[in-house]
Amino acid sequence: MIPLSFNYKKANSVDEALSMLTEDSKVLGGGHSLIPALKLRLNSVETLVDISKIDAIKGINDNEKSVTVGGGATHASIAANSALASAAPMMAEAAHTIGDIQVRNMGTIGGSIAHADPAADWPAVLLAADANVVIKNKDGQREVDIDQFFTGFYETALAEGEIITAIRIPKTGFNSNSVYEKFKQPASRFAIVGVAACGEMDGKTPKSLRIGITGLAERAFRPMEVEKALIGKELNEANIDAALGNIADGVSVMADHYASEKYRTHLAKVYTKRALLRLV
Amino acid sequence: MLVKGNHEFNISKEMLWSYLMDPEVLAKITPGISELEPTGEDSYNTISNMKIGPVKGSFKGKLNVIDKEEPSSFAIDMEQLSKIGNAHGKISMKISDADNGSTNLAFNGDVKLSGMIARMGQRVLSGVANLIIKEVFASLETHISESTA
Amino acid sequence: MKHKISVNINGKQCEGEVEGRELLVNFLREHQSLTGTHIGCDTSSCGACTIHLNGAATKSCTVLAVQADGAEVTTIEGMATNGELHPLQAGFKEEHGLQCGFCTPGMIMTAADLLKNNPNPSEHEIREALEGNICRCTGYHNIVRSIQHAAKNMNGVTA
Amino acid sequence: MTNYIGKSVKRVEDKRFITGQGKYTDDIKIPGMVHAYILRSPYAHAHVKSIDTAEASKVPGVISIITGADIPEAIAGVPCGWQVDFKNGDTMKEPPHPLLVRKTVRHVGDGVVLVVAESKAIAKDAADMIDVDYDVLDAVADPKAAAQSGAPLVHPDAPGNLCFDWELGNPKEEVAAALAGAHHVTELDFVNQRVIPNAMETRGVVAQYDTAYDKYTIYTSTQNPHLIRLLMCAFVLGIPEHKVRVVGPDVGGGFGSKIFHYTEEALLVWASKHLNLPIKWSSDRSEAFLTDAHGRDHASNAKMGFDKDGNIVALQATTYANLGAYLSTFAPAVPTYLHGTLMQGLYTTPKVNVDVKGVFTHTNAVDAYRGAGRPEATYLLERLLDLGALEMDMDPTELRRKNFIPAFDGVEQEGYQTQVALQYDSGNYEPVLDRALEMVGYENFRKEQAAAASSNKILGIGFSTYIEACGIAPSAVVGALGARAGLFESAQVRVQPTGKVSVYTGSHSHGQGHETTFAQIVADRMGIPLDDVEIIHGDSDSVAFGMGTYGSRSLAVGGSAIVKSIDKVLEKGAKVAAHLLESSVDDLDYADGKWTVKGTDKSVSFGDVSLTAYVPHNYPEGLEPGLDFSSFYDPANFTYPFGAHVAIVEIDKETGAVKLKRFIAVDDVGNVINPMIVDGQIHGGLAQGIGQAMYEGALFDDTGQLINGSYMDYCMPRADALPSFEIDRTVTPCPHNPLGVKGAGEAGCIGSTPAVVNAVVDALWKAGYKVKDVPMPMTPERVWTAMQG
Repeated sequence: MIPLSFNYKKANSVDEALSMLTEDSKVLGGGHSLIPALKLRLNSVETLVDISKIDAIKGINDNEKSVTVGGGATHASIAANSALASAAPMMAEAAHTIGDIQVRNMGTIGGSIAHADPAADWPAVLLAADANVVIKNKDGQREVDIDQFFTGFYETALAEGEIITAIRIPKTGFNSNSVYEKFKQPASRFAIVGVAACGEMDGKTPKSLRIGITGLAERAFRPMEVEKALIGKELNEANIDAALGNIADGVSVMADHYASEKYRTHLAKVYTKRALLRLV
Repeated sequence: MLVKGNHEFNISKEMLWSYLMDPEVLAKITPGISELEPTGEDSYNTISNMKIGPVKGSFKGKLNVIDKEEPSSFAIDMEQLSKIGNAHGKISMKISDADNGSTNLAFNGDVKLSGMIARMGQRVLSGVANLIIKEVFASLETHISESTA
Repeated sequence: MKHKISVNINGKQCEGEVEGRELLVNFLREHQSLTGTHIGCDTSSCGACTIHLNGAATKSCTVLAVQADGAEVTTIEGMATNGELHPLQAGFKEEHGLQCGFCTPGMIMTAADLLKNNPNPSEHEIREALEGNICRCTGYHNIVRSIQHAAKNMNGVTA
Repeated sequence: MTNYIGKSVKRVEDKRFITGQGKYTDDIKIPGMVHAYILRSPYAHAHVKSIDTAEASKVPGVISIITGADIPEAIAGVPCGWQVDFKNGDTMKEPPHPLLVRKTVRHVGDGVVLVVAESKAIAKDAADMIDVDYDVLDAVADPKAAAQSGAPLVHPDAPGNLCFDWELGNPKEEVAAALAGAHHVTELDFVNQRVIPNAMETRGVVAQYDTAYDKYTIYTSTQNPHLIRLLMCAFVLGIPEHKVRVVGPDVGGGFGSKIFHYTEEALLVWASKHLNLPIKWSSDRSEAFLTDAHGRDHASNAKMGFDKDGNIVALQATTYANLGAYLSTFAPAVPTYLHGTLMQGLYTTPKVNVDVKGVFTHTNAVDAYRGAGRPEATYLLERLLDLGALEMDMDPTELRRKNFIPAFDGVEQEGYQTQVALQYDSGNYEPVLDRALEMVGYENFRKEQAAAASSNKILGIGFSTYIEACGIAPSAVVGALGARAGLFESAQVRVQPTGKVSVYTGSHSHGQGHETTFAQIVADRMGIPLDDVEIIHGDSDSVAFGMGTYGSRSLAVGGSAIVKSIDKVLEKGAKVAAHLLESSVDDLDYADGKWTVKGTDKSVSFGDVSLTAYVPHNYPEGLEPGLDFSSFYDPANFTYPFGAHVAIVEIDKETGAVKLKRFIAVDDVGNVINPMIVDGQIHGGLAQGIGQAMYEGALFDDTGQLINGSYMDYCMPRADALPSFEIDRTVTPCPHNPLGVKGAGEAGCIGSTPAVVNAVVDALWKAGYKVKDVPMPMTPERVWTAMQG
């Protein structure tokens, strides 16, 4: 397996990378989504701009109000980070479930969310975390609210010629009480359903609640009605069951030979319930 | 890959029919099509570029409009070939009256995939189908609103 | 266009000229004749090609050779030192952790990464750590034993 | 005294594998070697209208582009090595299998164009530029659908897509009558789904033609070098066998899929002479999914009748077996003589009838995969037994005990004659079940299960007591059953002058550890150190002949051939020793590597005798010099391992996810030479059998596309999916081979699959769901759906 020919360009800084990007180029981060597609020749590219050597975007910085995770931070480094472990424990929990050791050592969070695979783990987690995506382009820098970031099937708010340099995870009462529950497709290790949940609790009752679901639909999303129905209500089986009825409202549920629409939807309910019960 | 969907348009059946029978419109609303070259009545050669998530391919193919029953139904018979795989399929279109004077377009078909995309793409096929349907309706809406504006 | 690269492989500086699209695993196998690193799949799933890139277990089929420019690479050929088997290599032999041997180099390289970060893994942790490596011969039973054997020896306790 | 036999000697072959020095086919480089890529059909059924190679041939580095039309008509397709006849005596349909298609492609992956270039990347780049114009035709992938009238035909001369329609056992009417009179009949429709062997090393071939010697050398990842040579020379290319060297170097697993003679082997050999260049082809994994022979793929209906005490009164099994588009080397044997003959199981069933239709479909070939036919038979029997027990509210272990064939050793008591052609060699079935139950803690488990029945995690236990026929050989028997080759084995024991021993075996090791096990036998029998023995295999230029490794035959047949040669060496050695000791052969004892005159301390060592044989200055008159013997061993019967497997599962009621909590296997594989290696074989077999039950299965759509053709979709068990196995064994020696061994390679795979499915059905049934079957692989969704009623 060998890709079609392309030009390889190594960038030493984000600015250099931005200057190298052209219409038919792609950014090479960890490469664990892109390289397999290129090898199978399901995808081809004229120029590959390698940002995997830019140290400036690999770090994880603990700031006063947020933890800033570099776009080039690997899943492994996120899993091992102590600041995130206390600010948003679901980050480490989710990181541990991505791919395998080797994939976690190379794959990056920025690459993953730019790719926006509908069954990837990070989108669900970042939606729950109320993260912000820091994006650089030739004109400067912008921040996109995660709720506006995943726009469709493999589609994001990232425009051509832009690079994700960081993700900000706010330090909040809800993020510090957060979990990730995943039902794995056993061959690919992607999520058939993955549910990230976080909430600031008053006893057994959430004062705030955010849920991110991946794998179920063509993009990761927040089941807003479920969140709304449960804020201020005790998180017990009966209340959760009552709230889960419309978990898939407004999204088109995916199906494959591992999980039909009906079963996937059922799994989403089971896993959301499991995640929510762990918040208590 | 089952392709099924419907959408209501705020124009008459006849208007919708005439849009759909216009090769230029057809080219515009079919995802990825960059060229639609008539080869006979209701027959076209097509060139299209698809870029969905990790997959990108250039397809060459044929598209025939068949089983025409003006203004209520027709079908598209198509064959799209590429190095990453091929798509053969027939999609039936039904145009019917809906409430408040609008018109319903329903389509239903099965697109058979072969080659690498058939082997590798199963995990996300239903997403692809939904995306294509969405794009078709959205571009048709855009076209209608542009031409009626 | 060809790229000149220089990679430290198993402690030795190796130079080469590669196309941008060339994969690290091909560079190792074809240019350097280090055929101990194997190719078992096309989808980064099987782990047969696992090597260490700057000390971390990595699937060399999913890294471009040019990306390894300036890096340190360890392959299965570099695991034994001065003719002395690495404890994992010894463990695999001692506990019959291999049959056809094809997945073995990748298994050993992944296990080495595990033991570096977790010198005393439980059986459960070992099995989880191997999720990126497929073996079709052993049913993993003796691979787990082999890694346990090595862990004991590396911690200074004889198995 | 034995120093090695019965001991877990560490493997001598491991050193090269753990240090990265194994030499697999893709590791082989020959100076001047070029690379091949095969452009394959994306369609399951189509006519090739035209092939345009103009652009491709302009790619720098392309050496040659070859289509089916370029291959001489005189070159036949690859042949089938086994003939099965219709019930009415007609010969099976045997359509040609060309090296590259000329007109019609019959499965996705059928080879259309061979591109040879300076590198694989260039060959692939060029192949991407070839335009093949296809006329796409309707296809059929399912064996039952293919047998219906009106189904698209795979071959015009095989009406109804029927390759053969075959029957074995008691007359159908007798079986039907017995079933009609039964107290209870358990009936199930089964799909034993298609699985993909997925040896971790994909197949590859390196072919070289040497003009100086007019000789071909072929490296191929095969289990069976001599048979490949024979088939290729005699039936495909018509090249002289003595001018062809076939080497099966280190081979990264086979599991059956590398037994067969594949088109790529003959194609590369032909092209290497045609272009006068050494050529390598190595399969990508995506390509392997489409071109390696697959396994299983049966659709069956079976009925088992019981009397009111639970005694089995009759069994009727009807099967549609998918053979794929072309007949692979052993394909017809698998659903017939390796399947129908096992339908007696280890029970005294008085009436058995098996009806099998072999069906062509537009899919790649189906042939032997670990167990080959025996897992399918065992699955059917053991599922019916456990289900019958549930339906009759009997204990599944008691039901089995009631029906076990009583113990027989094959010496004092005769072998057991079944209703389906076989005579079992020796068997003692209760002890394996007893031991398994003891290991499980059966009574305790049933209590735990009852306690968990109303919880969210329900428990189940499943049993499988199996027998298999392996040590695939007796030439006369397999010949009568349709094999077109003898299935003996050869061995040469060549003693070097210094007493070191080189052993040439026709068996082939691709993970089984022959280099160790065989050396243990030689070292023990000859009383010499293990280090003094070298086992050589896999090279047709060194090994006289061989029938390869499959059907758990290496030790029982190949090992026995070695024993025969050792006996000859020692017999001649004794003559030399007698001469040196000035004694008579009858007065000598041989032990610990020396001949001793009985009752004295006068002795001569094996090394001295060896040297004398090659430096025969002081030598028995009339005796030839040298110490080197070949043997061909053709056994009297198959061997019949058996065992009891038990699975314990936990099902998450909310999701249907099944967790295999424990797996207990007690097997009887006869005498054991190396327990460590036998355990390893059992472990590996279990993983594959469990894999079929829980994870694996090729999926074809209705146009014949394989839709899960990568490791992202086709799931094999990974380490975190399996428990540590709990295994033990009993020993019932095989009475008819000198080692008393039966074979261990397939046992794990044969027994385990039904045990796991039975455990899931047991869990559901005992928790109140009257579910008779969950189709394999038992994905969470399938289990969950079964619970929804």
